[in-house]
Amino acid sequence: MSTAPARVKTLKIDDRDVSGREEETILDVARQNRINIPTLCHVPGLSPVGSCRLCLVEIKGSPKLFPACVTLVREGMEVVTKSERLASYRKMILELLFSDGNHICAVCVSNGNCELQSLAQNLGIDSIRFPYRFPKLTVDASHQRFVVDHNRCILCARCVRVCGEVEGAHTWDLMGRGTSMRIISDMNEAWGDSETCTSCGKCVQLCPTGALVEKGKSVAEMSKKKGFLPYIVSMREGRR
Amino acid sequence: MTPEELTNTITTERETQEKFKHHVCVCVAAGCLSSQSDKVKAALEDEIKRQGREHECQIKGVGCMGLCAAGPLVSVEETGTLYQEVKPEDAAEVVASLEGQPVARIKGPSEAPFFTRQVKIVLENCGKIDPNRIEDYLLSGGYQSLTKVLTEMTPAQIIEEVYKSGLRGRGGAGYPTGLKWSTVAKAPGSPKYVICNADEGDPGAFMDRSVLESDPHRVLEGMAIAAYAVGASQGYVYVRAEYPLAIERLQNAIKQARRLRFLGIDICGTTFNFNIDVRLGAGAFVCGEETALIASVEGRRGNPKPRPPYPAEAGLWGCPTLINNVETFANIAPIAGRGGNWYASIGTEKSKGTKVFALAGRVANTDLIEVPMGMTLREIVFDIGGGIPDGKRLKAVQTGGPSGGCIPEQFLDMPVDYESLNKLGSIMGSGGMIVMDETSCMVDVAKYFMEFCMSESCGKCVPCRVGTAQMYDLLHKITEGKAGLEDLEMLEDLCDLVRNTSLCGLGQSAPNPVLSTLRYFRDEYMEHIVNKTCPAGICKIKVPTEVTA
Amino acid sequence: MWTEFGSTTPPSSDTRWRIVGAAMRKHGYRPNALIETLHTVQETFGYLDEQALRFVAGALRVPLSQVYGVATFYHFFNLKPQGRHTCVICTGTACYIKGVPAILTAIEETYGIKPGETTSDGNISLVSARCLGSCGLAPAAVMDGDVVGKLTPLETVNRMRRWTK
Amino acid sequence: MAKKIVIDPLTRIEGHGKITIHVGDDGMVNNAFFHIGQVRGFEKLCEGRPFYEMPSLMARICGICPVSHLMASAKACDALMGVRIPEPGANLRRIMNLAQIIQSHALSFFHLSSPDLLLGMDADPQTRNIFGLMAANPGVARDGIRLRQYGQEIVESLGGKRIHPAWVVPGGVNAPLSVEQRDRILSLIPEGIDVILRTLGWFKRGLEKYREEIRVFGNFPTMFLGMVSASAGLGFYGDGWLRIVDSTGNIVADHVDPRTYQDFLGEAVEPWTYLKFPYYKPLGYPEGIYRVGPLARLNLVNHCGSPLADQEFAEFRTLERGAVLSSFHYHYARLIEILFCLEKMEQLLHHKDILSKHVRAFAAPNNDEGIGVAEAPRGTLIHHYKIDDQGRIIWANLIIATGHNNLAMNRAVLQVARRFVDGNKLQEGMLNRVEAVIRAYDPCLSCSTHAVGQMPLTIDLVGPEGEVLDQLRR
Repeated sequence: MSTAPARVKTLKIDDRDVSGREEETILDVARQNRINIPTLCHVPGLSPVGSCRLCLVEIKGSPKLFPACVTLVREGMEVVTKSERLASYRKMILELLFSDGNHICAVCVSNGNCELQSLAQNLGIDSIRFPYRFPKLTVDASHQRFVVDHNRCILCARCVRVCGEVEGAHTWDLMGRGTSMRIISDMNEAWGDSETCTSCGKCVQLCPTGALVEKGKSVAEMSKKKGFLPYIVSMREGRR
Repeated sequence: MTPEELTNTITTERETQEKFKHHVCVCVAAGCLSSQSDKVKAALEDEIKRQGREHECQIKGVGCMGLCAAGPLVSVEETGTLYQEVKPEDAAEVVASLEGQPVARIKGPSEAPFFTRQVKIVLENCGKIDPNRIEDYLLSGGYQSLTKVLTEMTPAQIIEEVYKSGLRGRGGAGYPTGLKWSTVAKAPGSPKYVICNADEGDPGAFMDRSVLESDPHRVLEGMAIAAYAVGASQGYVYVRAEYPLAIERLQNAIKQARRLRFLGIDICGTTFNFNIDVRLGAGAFVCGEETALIASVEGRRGNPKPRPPYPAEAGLWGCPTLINNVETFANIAPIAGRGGNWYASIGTEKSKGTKVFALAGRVANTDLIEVPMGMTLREIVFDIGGGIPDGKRLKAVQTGGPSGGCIPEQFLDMPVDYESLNKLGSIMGSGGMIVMDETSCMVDVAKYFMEFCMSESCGKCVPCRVGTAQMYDLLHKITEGKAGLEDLEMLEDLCDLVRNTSLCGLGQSAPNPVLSTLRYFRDEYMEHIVNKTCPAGICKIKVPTEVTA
Repeated sequence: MWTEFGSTTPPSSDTRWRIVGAAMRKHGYRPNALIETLHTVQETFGYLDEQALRFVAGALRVPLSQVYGVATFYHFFNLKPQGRHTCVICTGTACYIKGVPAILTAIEETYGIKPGETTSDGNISLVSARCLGSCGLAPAAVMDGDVVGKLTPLETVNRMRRWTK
Repeated sequence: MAKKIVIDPLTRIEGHGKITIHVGDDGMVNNAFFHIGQVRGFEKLCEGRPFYEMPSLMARICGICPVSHLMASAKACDALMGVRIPEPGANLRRIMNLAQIIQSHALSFFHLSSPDLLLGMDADPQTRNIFGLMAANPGVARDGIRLRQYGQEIVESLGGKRIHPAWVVPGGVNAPLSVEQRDRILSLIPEGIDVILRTLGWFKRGLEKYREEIRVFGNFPTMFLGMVSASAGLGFYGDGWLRIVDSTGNIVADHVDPRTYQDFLGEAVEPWTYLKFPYYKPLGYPEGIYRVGPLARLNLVNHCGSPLADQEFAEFRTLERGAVLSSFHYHYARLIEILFCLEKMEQLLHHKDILSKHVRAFAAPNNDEGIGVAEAPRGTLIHHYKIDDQGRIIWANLIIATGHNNLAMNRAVLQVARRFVDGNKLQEGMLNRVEAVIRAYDPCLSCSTHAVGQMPLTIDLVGPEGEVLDQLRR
């Protein structure tokens, strides 16, 4: 790593003059300036994947859209995070997610503490225009402390990343592809039979929906703690 | 191998071959093999032995001659006679006629526009040389470009030649090859890698397969030149596991090239080192996407990553990586040998050189062809392809596979180049060209491609994973006659979403077959939706039984 | 079933493991040789069973879930044994346009199997391929390794009948 | 001329149902049926779900009595966990249950039935509803609306949400009661008692007007079934025992463990309705007819268990020598139960441990089968679950109050139709009485069919050949 001081870039986000270091993303700088850009797959401290596409923003001068979570700031860049076009895309993407799983908030343990739900509320989604696909998915409650409900999984892979990158167990991964993609523990066996799972619960706490939850939580009782991740990450950096 | 050694080897080979009075070539590429060309070859060999003419007749297994549908194909080098649909029983007659008149019964069309209108650069050796023998490749001028580049040119000079040639990536998007090379060359970091994308995933495309089966050394030579140009020492050919023959010949070619020091260390007597390994794909179309391909070469799930960073800067294992496809690399040796200006003299202003197409579907000659850029679709389909069989009318030509579109009859006179195809809502793609006549339902075709995209979607990003599934469901609903106009509106909205928000090229282009059929064949959609009929009679629409009052 | 992680000792005395071992050794037991190794396992054993996946995971030091994830991502890999005979039907565009749907319907009506399925007696597996690259011969199929082209529904089923005698 | 009269959709009841009245050539009623045309869905829906989601999931069966399902379901889950829940938790559940009975009974009596009682069975159907009542008798309408609000407000303040509270959980409740909550609820009770006493007053004074309806509104001998409290008083939370009495008021079975319901309750199926017919096994089908709900409960208990309600109870029991048989008196019993609920709630809120923080027991499932029983406003409610070794539901059976009353409702419809319906000159008021008897049972059809949502009901007039001659939809 070079020891040269990072260069600072100045840019505009939503017509506000802001600045960021050259290795920072649009999302980093926006958050520092309390500009809210929605995202479901991104968690600071985990490698970015750019898969949920909710953080897409416009950059003046380009017809393309850019994922704010992986696009680095550039000098003179003019970023638009809110527009009618973006709002309509974000809504449709959320509607697609709702149509693809079996998300019934009213009976969900994460009701009221769900990132998918609150994003939908923020974007004013009150109905889903796409037909529900009603995949027949299972609930795995074999783990002593946790449950995975594939019906509520949006495949953001936060669990996969935190387990591999932070806990180091790599119990989770994704199997299959396309609409048949699922999260799996070890060799697609019951979570409770996993020999690699340390039961640390990081995956559960980072899951944005009610897909990974603590056992025994009743409806709307599952609220998650996310503060541990920045803590672990900063403690590790401090130790270096 | 030094230039002197090379010359000696060629001379020896030429003398060996010239001992034969007759050279009979039997196609042993996959197309003809599937119609038992290997048995034909064996029968010819037996026949020659039987007649005791082993010393004057050579039977040579060669690569694809193009007319795959008419296989097995046999050609006689000296007379240029081409035989088609040859059976082992024909062997005696063919051998007997070597001195006299050709066997009229199985004689193929050697003077037809099919041959005369083509310009062969990539395919120049295909059907002429034995893909299993490096000597045959050397005799036809093989590895001379590499020798020349390594001994006479600097990396910057060869990049300049490629730049001048105007060659654009033959895998799909048509990115200028010279620019790509110079980016990798300039990128900081080492080692650098060269990858040949031979994961020809487009259904209806088999150009890369034919080249690998017929002339594998040409690809290796192109890769080695590229490696020299960008400063790489390791290369990979990422090839579909579904092409066992191509893999076998490729691996054989690598072994031979190593033996003669066209690969390995101290190549051509210089200090340049470059190795090539084969990596097998495993049935994932998305791995045609550069970042997904890299993930696959690294042994992981073929999930694409957002770009930037581009592979040219951070590719395989985070190192600068050059990725070109088979056809692009196959163009390199001729460009290096004859110069960029020569190549640029072929084709149109913005699309230089030639393009190989796999012409298939409802067309008389379903073949592999190579034509100069700018030839019109009409010339391709009607002159080279021989038109539509059974007196049917052409309806559309699909180019670019699942990422492309359907071009209707009224645009047949447009020149085929990157820009024109884009303007029509399609893409050049890797070169699949499927001809459709009135028996094809365009909604059904759109559904076919959407099914493809849906099941080939890696599933990583939401718009592609779920959007393609929803679009497929909607198209299915339309073909069942159950859709309303609001479904069409939803379909168009989804096209817009998936195209603009998907992570990689697969998703971004997945709506193209729908958009282009909607653009040119909207009336067919309306027939399904409003009148509940399928004009082509493909879709099984159940008419609800009338309820008698 | 738990193979000791990192162990390069094969799970059984089956001599075919030597082929797999050699393939891994050739790649220096590097984790990135996973796909190449899986190809070797499938070529050797016909499919990827759990035992093999666990062994490969351990020997290449790739997490179990990642091995499973890779094996299921690529459609070329089979996690179940295939039938004694295999019919690979090409569903490429050219073949589709020239009538593959009718061929698949005929096979389903005769043997009750769809692409990806094996007859209940384990005799025939039906597989669909994205494109065999034999578009000139459309509609095409690979029947027990032989490419056959210009098929009709009747001819396809007739060829398969020879396997059931 | 023979006819079949179909009332479809039935109005002012909860859910979707249909009544078919068959009339002969003479215009006389031959037969009558009460159908449910909706499929049961919930038992299938919950398969594969973790058991601790059941209370909230089951509460979705019904928008009117979600709390009853919460209670029965949570108790079934307690049984799966094998825990005895802390007493303060049980008391808090009881309070919520009582509040919900108040609001449900108020809805049934004031909103659905009092227009018939105050405006007359033959009044113009356009105004014979809560709005007409508001114009004609604003005091009563206001009382009804207020009383229902009390119930809703209490449920809401306890559970956080009016309709589908998630506060009741397996093992107890998920938050203790605050002082503010307790005081707020207590402050509502006196006015509620005023309202219900006032209502009882005018209702009893008006009974004379409905002598004929009382005589034929499902007035026939049946048994009565329900849970009684440990002291044989009213016990809605259902932790006492089951008692069954016959039409003369004699106890047929007592101290019955409700978990053995399968031993003495059978379920018969008829092809013309989705609603099953539970019957008392020892007597067989259809002789084993019994009734549940407010009327049944007051016929079963020795006393109510609160001072004012006990006075009213004593008066009620003088209506007849044995059990009170006329289904018209469901209304009467309902009002007394409201009074009891208010008083009982007050008692519980003054309990010394009511503010305790110890309101929930935690446990993994310890049994693979669990049964929970509660008295819903409409009668005994049974939830019965089986789970796999991971705690996922593999089987569920629900017996709902409206189901218990199915046989009795059918017989009541026939009785009323025979008395009032003349197929020769069909009048709206006749059909209204047919509906009114159904309303007396306050059936909850969304519950009993376990269909999601609520739909109305129709009446068909059917001739001997089965042809629909007339249809009534409003």
